[in-house]
Amino acid sequence: MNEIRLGAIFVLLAGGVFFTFVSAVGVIRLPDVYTRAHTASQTDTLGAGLVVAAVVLAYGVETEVIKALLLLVFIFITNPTAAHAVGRAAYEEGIEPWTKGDERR
Amino acid sequence: MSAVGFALAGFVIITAIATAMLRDTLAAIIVFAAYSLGMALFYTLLLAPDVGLTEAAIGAGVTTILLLVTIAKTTRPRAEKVFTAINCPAATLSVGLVAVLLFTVGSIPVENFLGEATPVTGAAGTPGESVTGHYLQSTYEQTGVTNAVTAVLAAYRGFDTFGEAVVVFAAGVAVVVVLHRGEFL
Amino acid sequence: MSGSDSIRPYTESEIIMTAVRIVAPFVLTYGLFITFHGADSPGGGFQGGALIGVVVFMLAFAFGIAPTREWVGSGLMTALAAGGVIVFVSVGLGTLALGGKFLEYGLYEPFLGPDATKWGMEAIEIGGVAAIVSGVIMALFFLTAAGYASQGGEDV
Amino acid sequence: MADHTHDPPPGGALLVPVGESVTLRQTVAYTMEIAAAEEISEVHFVSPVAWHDVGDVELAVRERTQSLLDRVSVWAEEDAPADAPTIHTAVIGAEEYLFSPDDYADILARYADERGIKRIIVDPEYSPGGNVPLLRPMEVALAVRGFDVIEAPASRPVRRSRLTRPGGIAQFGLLFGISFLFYQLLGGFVIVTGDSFDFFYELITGTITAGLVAGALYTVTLSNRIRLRTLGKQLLRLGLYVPYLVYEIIKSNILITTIILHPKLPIEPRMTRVRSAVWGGPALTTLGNSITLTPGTLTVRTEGQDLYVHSLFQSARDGVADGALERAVRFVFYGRRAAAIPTPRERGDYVELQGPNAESEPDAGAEADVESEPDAETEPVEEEPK
Repeated sequence: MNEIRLGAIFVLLAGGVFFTFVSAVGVIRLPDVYTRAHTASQTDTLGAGLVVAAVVLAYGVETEVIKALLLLVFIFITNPTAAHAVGRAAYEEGIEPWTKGDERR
Repeated sequence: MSAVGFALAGFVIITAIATAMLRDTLAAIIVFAAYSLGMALFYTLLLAPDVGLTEAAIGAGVTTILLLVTIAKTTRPRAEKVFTAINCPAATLSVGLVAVLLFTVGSIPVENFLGEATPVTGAAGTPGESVTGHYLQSTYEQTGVTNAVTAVLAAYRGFDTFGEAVVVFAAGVAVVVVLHRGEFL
Repeated sequence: MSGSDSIRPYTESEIIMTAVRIVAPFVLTYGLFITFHGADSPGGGFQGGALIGVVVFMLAFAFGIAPTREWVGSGLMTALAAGGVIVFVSVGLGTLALGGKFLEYGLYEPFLGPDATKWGMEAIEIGGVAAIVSGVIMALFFLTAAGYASQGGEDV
Repeated sequence: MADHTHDPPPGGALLVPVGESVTLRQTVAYTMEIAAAEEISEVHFVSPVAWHDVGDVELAVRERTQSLLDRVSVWAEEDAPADAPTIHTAVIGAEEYLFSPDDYADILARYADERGIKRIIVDPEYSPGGNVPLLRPMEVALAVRGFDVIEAPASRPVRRSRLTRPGGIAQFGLLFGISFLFYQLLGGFVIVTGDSFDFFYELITGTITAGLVAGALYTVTLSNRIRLRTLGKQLLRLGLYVPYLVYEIIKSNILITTIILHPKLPIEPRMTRVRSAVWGGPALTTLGNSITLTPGTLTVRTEGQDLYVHSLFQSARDGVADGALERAVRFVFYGRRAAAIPTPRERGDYVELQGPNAESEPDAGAEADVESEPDAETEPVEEEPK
């Protein structure tokens, strides 16, 4: 039982790290501010979610679990809002989104 | 220190150098926020969550916002180059100063002229150790408070904290004076 | 941007405003929690005060700096910053008046019971440090955002 | 400090520094109004240009500035009164390195002094150094040099909801309860498990905190339109919605991961506009943030019920056009019957602003016509200068 739990925690943590890493790769590879805002916030959300899930599993039933879940709730509210704020600021500045065939990187 | 600690230390040092060297003020501010976040994690790793919390709230949060508002109100100098040139004498002086401080405050064990290793501050048998131990042992019975950091701040070093709080207040008043405003608005 | 005859109005984002409306009370509660629990867990007046100030920053970014400044009011910031210093000094001088040393909380035991030291520290953390820090942080933000007074620059 | 090398023109003269700005047209109109009212004989539109860009870029900058000035003089002639003042345009600062507000003020002051101009009108949105905000320091610097600086009353209108809304005891009570509960949650419910000191301490500090939070924010956080029954039902349905959202997030996360790690990076980003069938802050925010949370789509701007969604690839766009999330959000906020609704594409509420299917001006992505009509369903808005 304990081994299964440990394995699950490991898998969740690895998944979280993987998605966070992919998001970092995306920020470097994607061409403009809008597409980068996509990956910077979104892949992060799942990464953080998986890590919090690992924390929940590691603690078992305690008040810390409620706090971890609350953390997840706030990430889900604030993370997309931050991405939206970035995209919006770019749009207000009049930055045109990159389209296919545009050489600008 | 663990591998995570070394990685964090490297991150903090790189961001600190980048902050000093970037010519674009906005970029420097953003890197500085990353530096503060790294420092906050570092403090937490070194079991000083109080300091970590302060660093995260003040360093990464408030300072960044205040600096951003400042460049929004004044100028953001444009830069032709990404990095500023290193001022070699100044850099040498800073590194030398840091090295001297590290040895004198006892962060690094060195051999003195008798060939004995000078103890690191806070290590067993040094005065630092006895003070730390004293606080950790007697804080609860003397003050009834379990967080020794708060006890040191508010009780043992209460007068210092008072001075610190007045400095914060004075900083606010100074900004009022500098901006020629008659009131806190 | 071409010189179009009509100007596109600057609309604050509904999403940001609503998110801030939802998150603000939780951040404020957390800031006060940290302030009140500095004695037993990580935290204290500096950290809590900073978080309390940050709530105002959040509102200012979502709803505009000028309306938020009006909503907060200069009186509150002055009261917090100056009042904090007064509270801190009073607690310290109180012990002097009782014949002890500056901030010798133990002397409050006749009034506050056996936990007098703890209550005294709470008083300076909450009434003193947290108030000063939150008041000064808000004031610094609004002052910097408003710029020089000599140009009559009130619009932000 | 203005030493006059020339006599001022008989009717007086105005100097207007110009550059790309949203309120340039209004500033020109205002200047000509002043000129007409006070019978000014000369108006100078001057564009300070910093030659940071060396080499072949310089020519492009010069041409762009010249065409801007041409446009300005055309506008000025449109607005000119019968006895028109002479209009001069000039590019200045070409040979200098302009950096600080003082540099800009210096060259403007030199230009003005050479022609005996005493009054300067500035455009409130004008920022000489591109995205470098210099205006206020520059105004101060000019005023210090003894000029009469007027800020044109042109401003970009700002529409925003009020910070506070009317609220009563119900809002206060609800927020008090939420805050108190959250406070105890943070404390790990020591109020229940701890000793008597803990009980009193948590009770007292919790009450103070909740009182402060509710007192400070009850008009900010909650509107007077809340009804507890509706709110409870909505929260319950939100509980059903979250697993669905998480499923969607995981699904599209895997998709976007393959795309990011794909060597060819097969993306086709495009801006789209969806007129969503939800209204009010919370519902719109839930929808907008759900769209952002689902990788591949990013809510960039909201205008009333219009959501400007930037999407990374076609299947993400189809998801928005088919309105699955919209339907789910309608279910959360208005109940099951409201969920049955045609998709945005069927309603004709889905528009691609870029790409082959682009609706209007193909290259106008960022500056597409986004004129807003005041919307009946949005929050009360107020007009105020930025």
